[in-house]
Amino acid sequence: MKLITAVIKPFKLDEVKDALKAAGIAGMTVGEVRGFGRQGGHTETYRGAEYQIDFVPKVVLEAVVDDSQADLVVDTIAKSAATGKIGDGKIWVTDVERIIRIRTGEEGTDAV
Amino acid sequence: MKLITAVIKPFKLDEVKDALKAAGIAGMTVGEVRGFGRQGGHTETYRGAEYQIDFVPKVVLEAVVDDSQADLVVDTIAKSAATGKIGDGKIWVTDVERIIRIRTGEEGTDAV
Amino acid sequence: MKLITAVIKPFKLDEVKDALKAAGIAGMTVGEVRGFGRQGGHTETYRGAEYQIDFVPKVVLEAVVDDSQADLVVDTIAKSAATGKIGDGKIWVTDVERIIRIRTGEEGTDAV
Amino acid sequence: MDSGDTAWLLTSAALVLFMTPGLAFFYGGMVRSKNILGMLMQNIFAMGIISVIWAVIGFSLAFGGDGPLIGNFDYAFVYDIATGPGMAFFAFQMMFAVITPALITGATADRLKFSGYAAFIAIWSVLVYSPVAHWVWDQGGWIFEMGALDFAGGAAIHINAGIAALAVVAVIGSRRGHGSEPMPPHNLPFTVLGTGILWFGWFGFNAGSALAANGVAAQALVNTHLAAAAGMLGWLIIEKLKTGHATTLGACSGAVAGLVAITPCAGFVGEMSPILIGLTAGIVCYLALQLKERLRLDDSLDVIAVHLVGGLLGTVLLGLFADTAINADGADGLFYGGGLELLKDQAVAAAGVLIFSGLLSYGIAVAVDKTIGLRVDSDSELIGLDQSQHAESAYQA
Amino acid sequence: MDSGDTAWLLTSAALVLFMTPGLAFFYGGMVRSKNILGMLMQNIFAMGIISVIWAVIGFSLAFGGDGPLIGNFDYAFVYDIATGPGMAFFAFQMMFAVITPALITGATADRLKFSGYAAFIAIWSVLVYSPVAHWVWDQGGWIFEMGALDFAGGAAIHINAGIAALAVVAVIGSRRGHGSEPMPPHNLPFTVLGTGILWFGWFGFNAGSALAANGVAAQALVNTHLAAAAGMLGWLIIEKLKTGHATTLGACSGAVAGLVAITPCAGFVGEMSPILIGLTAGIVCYLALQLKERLRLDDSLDVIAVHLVGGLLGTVLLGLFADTAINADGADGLFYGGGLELLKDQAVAAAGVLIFSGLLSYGIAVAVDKTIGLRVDSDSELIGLDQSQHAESAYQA
Amino acid sequence: MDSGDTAWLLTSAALVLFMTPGLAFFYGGMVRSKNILGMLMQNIFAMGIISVIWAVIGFSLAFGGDGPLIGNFDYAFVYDIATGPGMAFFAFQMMFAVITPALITGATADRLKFSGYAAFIAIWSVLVYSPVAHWVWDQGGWIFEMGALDFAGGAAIHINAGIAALAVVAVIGSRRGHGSEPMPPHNLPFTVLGTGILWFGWFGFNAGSALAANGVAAQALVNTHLAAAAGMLGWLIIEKLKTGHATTLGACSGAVAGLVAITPCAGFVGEMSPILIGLTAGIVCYLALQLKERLRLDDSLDVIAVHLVGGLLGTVLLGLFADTAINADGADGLFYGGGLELLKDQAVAAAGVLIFSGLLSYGIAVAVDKTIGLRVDSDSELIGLDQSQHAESAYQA
Ligand SMILES: Nc1ncnc2c1ncn2[C@@H]1O[C@H](COP(=O)(O)OP(=O)(O)O)[C@@H](O)[C@H]1O
Ligand SMILES: Nc1ncnc2c1ncn2[C@@H]1O[C@H](COP(=O)(O)OP(=O)(O)O)[C@@H](O)[C@H]1O
Ligand SMILES: Nc1ncnc2c1ncn2[C@@H]1O[C@H](COP(=O)(O)OP(=O)(O)O)[C@@H](O)[C@H]1O
Repeated sequence: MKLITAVIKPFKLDEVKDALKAAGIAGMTVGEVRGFGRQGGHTETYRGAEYQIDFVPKVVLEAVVDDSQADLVVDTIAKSAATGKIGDGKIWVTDVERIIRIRTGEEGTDAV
Repeated sequence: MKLITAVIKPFKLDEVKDALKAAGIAGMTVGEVRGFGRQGGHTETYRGAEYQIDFVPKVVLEAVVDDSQADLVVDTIAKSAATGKIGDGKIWVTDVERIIRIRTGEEGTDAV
Repeated sequence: MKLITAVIKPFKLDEVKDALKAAGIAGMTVGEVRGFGRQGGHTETYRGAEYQIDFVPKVVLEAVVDDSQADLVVDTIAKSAATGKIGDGKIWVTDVERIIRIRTGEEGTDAV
Repeated sequence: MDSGDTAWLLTSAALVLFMTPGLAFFYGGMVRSKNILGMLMQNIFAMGIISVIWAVIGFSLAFGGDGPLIGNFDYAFVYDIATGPGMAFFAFQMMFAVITPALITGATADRLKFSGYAAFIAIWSVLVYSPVAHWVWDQGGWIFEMGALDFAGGAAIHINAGIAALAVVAVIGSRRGHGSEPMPPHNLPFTVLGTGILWFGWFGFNAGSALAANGVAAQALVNTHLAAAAGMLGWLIIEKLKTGHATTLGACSGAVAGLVAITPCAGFVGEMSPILIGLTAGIVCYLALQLKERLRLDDSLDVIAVHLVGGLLGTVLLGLFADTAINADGADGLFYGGGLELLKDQAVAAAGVLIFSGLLSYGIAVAVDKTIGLRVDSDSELIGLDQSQHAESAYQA
Repeated sequence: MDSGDTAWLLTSAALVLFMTPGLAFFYGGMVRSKNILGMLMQNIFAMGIISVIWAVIGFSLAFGGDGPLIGNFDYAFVYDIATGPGMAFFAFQMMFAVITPALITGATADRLKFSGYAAFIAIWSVLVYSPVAHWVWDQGGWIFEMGALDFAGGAAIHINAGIAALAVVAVIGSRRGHGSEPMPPHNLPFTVLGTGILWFGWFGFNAGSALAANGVAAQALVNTHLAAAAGMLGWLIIEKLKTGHATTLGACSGAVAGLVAITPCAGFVGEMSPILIGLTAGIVCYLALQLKERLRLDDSLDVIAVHLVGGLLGTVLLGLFADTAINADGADGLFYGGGLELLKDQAVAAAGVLIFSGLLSYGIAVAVDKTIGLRVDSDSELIGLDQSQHAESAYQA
Repeated sequence: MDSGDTAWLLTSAALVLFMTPGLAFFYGGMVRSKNILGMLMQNIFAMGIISVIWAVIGFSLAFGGDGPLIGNFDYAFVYDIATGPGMAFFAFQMMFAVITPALITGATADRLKFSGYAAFIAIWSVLVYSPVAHWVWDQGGWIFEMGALDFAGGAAIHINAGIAALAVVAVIGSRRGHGSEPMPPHNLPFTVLGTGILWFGWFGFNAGSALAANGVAAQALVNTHLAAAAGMLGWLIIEKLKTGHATTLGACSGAVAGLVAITPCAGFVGEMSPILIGLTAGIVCYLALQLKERLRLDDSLDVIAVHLVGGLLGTVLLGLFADTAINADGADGLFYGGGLELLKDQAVAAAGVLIFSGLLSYGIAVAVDKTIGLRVDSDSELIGLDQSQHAESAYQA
């Protein structure tokens, strides 16, 4: 099993989710995060004081999938999350040794 | 070392934490996330417009543990997080190459 | 590629970010989490009822880096995040099989 | 009616109306985030349903005719009010009728079925509130006749709503997880905001009850403020002694306790009395919380400890502190040479409201529970009222 | 001026001013979190710019002289007002001038360029609001002369702002993602808070329009409250029937619909009329939402369905419900023996405001859009107004 | 007292009380989320402690007797007030006494020890506020006698609290991380809410200071509003020029600056003067922020730039703009043929308050710091006031 982690632009989440659904991915977990990267941040002004805000809001998406599906999932996310503008984010893949569905105790492919 | 990641129902967090504590787990980190899966979401109504909300609130829990403890931890979480109803969540295990306690610089088993 | 995950004290984030930047790390992703550990929590009082709050606010920082940089990154975080007081947090390292920059499709070293 | 008096009565009516959203936030800040809309909704819904009922029948049952127990239908459907008691008085009293059942929602937080709640307060307002308001404020009402005093609703409002809250809690039981799970307030700034609005609005509540812009109104306003202030201090002092901390929620709770206790007394006492009454209320209501723990009663946001106990306290203390030098239309309490007479009347009035409202409220709650249902099912409670009752989420990232 | 009347008029001015921040939160709770400051800012900015314009020229154009179409410069720069119409009247009217353009911001949420918005409301206030206020409230204004009634601004404010909102939306188009992305409210408690403040402030708005602390003011206050209450119930009933849920946002929306509809009627109707007007408004405004869906118009927060439709409804219903037994300065509507006369006048007044304000607002919007620009660019919209227009973030962890 | 005047004075007292929770939110929105309850608590606690002190001794020291420097004990323990100055006046003044020390909390944000703060404001109210209020408003007070004018507290409140804030900051030092860490506001909508409440309440503050519902009150209300509006515009214009953005926080800050500056002038100036005063205040207070940067002073939420500078500005500008055509009880300033006389008196009054309050406030702060401690320890500051001082969390998921 593989864990696919993708950091994407927040307003792209719905599109990515729909694309993954269409690609047959049944489950995923997402969280709100802040990213630091080439995109750079922005300045905010409070009573004349300017703050450099380095972090931009991002969404992180995690999905555990069968080895066989990993490439498809990566491609699907890459395609649906892209705007072509800086800050689109990253996808990375790590190996998962074991996965279990809490409700049933099923493991492996049956669990995702 | 293994990293155990569990996505569970938010109201189960206290129970899981207590069970892990009882099982001798000294540390963990949790975050608020939203999950998409079989459980499905719900509809919300705003001025006559209905929205399908696909994501449901979940809590993600991460604990790095000794290889020897991994199975115990997985079992403990699986047991304490289960309600038997759809949406109970997943647990997955990945391999950790190195762990360090920031305060002391200790590594490995001493660090968790 | 390696994924470095660090759980640190929230008020240390700026320092850690600056140190990583200085060390040549171009990107990272951070989230708000709550930690359970040796540090213990605190009690809160609401109308005479005392609650034990076990979790303390932490920040989790994730950076995918070249294998060659992993040790430098771990050291940099360890140094800049340390206060010497309990609760400074952990750093762990896992292996990343693949990484891709969404915007360009670049992979590997070029993608981080 | 004099233009100055009218100006003050209309202003007061507006202030009292504003208290209901204030109460919504006072309570709403204390619930868990999944139940905030449920709480706000219960409160503002009272502004809708009770107002219409009041216009149709409630006011007339409270202030029509001069029988000892209940009014009549003379003013039903807003008939003849402008030429009779006057629209300003009608408006002012309407706002009292609205907030009284809303007070109950603090005790029943996080578990009321919305439709059952709607039915309950509608029936309760007609069967319980209107008669009690008649007893206390109508010239013919038996409590008024007896000589008991209730300037702005210690008995008619706080004892009444407080005991009704107890009755409803007895019927619906505790929140799921009560006593085992922590359920800390989700947004205390909202509670502070609500407290600010309540304090502000209470000037209309109490000083408006003079029904004129005169010295009694000014005295009532000062008393209201000083009791709130002293209530806050009383609560904070004992809290600090007992737990080592003076909390923000404690400051808010103590202020409200002081405000509740001064309500029956506001236009009848003077000088340092409001400070003594407020201080006592802050301390006693804090101690009453412990009682709740012992009763294992899930009065979730402490309506009983604050409104019932505070209302009883104020009603009884008036028997000690009332002073005709302050208000000739009042009476003298024990400390001002009036003997035990007033104290006795106050106790009888309190007991009368306690028994009547307690029994009837329980009956209505049981009836609604058996028919429509007064409590949500377990899953709905787990998901929270916002989603289960109203298909809404309060907050989005 | 009598001290009681002055007290009430000053109080009312204060209450009406408070409505603008209330409106800011009512709307602000409904937008996405990246646009909350943009929304709040647009509203409070109206308190700044419009007030100054009003002092310089707006009041004089509305209330100077007695021509049928527009005032004159007699009171420009606050000249002679204290000895003429009086500062209290000036203050009260100023607060109306402030909130009217602010109403528009609900329709145009999440996409207005701040500088363009500032220019738009400044020009609009002078060219549209002042003349219409003159028509309706100045003794010489053609609508006033004709005999149409508008107690507190059904035509002058709600129809006026509502049709202007439609015009601006026609110029700027829909939000990016409208109809495809869900855009749920980010903080409904803020909307409830705004509703509470609006309801409270509306007592000043309507009952203050009696310009005296008398029986008409009291009647107007009661009517205002009952219409809000009935509006809430009307909306909730039909919403429950149609979607299966009674929502918190629905309760707030219905109350505002009732308040809008009663605005022109407040001092002219009595007894159960406000309840019937409010109930109708709650139902009709809810149904008007569907219309919007069909028009594929992005009236983002339903200014048209609530203020335009509600304002039209109230203006026309007054032709049915007006009753000289309530207010001798009014007229009798169809149901009170007045025949169709008033109804016709009301319709003409509504049509006059609709056409004038619609066309002129559209023209101003186009002009501003062509010069300064009235809509942010696509990237700025994506980032949100808070950051793109104001370089601020509303919330920090 | 006339019923209309009483109605207005009671309404004003209520409005001024509401300002303190408003201030709490104005400041509270600007602090980091770990300190929000600490900030709210400091403000509402002033409503508790100061009110009781005021009743016991404060009012009497301010308004008893006719000495030049301080009052006496005639009205201590609320004695004789009802038959003397009147409860309405007592109530109104009490609300001023409450909010004045609360103003200080903006400068000392995020680092005050609660017990030390409580002691400080209690002592400060008696030793500093009561005497200064006596000087300025009591017929015998030396500033009043001299002929300086302070309609609603430019010197007595804003200069007084502003210089006291500076003194306390000098004693406690800067926030940990000041100048190195960014500390952006955690909830700007709360700041906007606070601004709305402050603006609303300020009508009571200034127009209530006429102590009657008359033309002066109406003029004061208009001036208050126009100065707030112009203050907002002034700040936004210079901010836009200097940083390229007009911010929401800037709009709020400018409005408050305008309100502060108009406070001493409210009932003494007319026509376009309030707009000029407000505009100047918006610009000058913005520029005063830069000064702070240069002083490396951690006046955390700009109490000095807004209240001290704004208060000084208004006090001095009154020497230019005062006009007896507006208020015969006032005087003529330089621009209205009064020569330099008034300007000189205003300057002397300002200087007197500056020196007295500055020195005494510093002394009290040092004394409290040496005994109870006025600043939290470093760890408590890091954890935040909510948890370290009050054992509470403001928000829960
Ligand atoms: N090395 C990294 N490890 C983890 N997350 C990263 C890394 N680099 C970038 N990110 C995340 O990806 C986001 C986008 O990266 P950025 O460099 O701004 O643009 P791009 O992906 O277009 O090159 C960042 O905001 C951050 O959340
Ligand atoms: N493949 C997956 N990868 C990551 N998280 C998942 C995956 N599938 C499900 N989840 C998480 O687990 C939660 C529960 O899954 P769901 O399919 O709804 O029910 P169940 O676990 O009972 O089968 C989801 O809400 C989501 O957060
Ligand atoms: N085994 C673990 N797995 C994951 N996170 C952990 C683990 N142990 C501790 N943590 C995280 O590290 C934080 C600090 O740990 P703690 O034991 O309190 O102090 P220290 O790191 O100084 O030993 C915790 O709050 C938690 O977020």
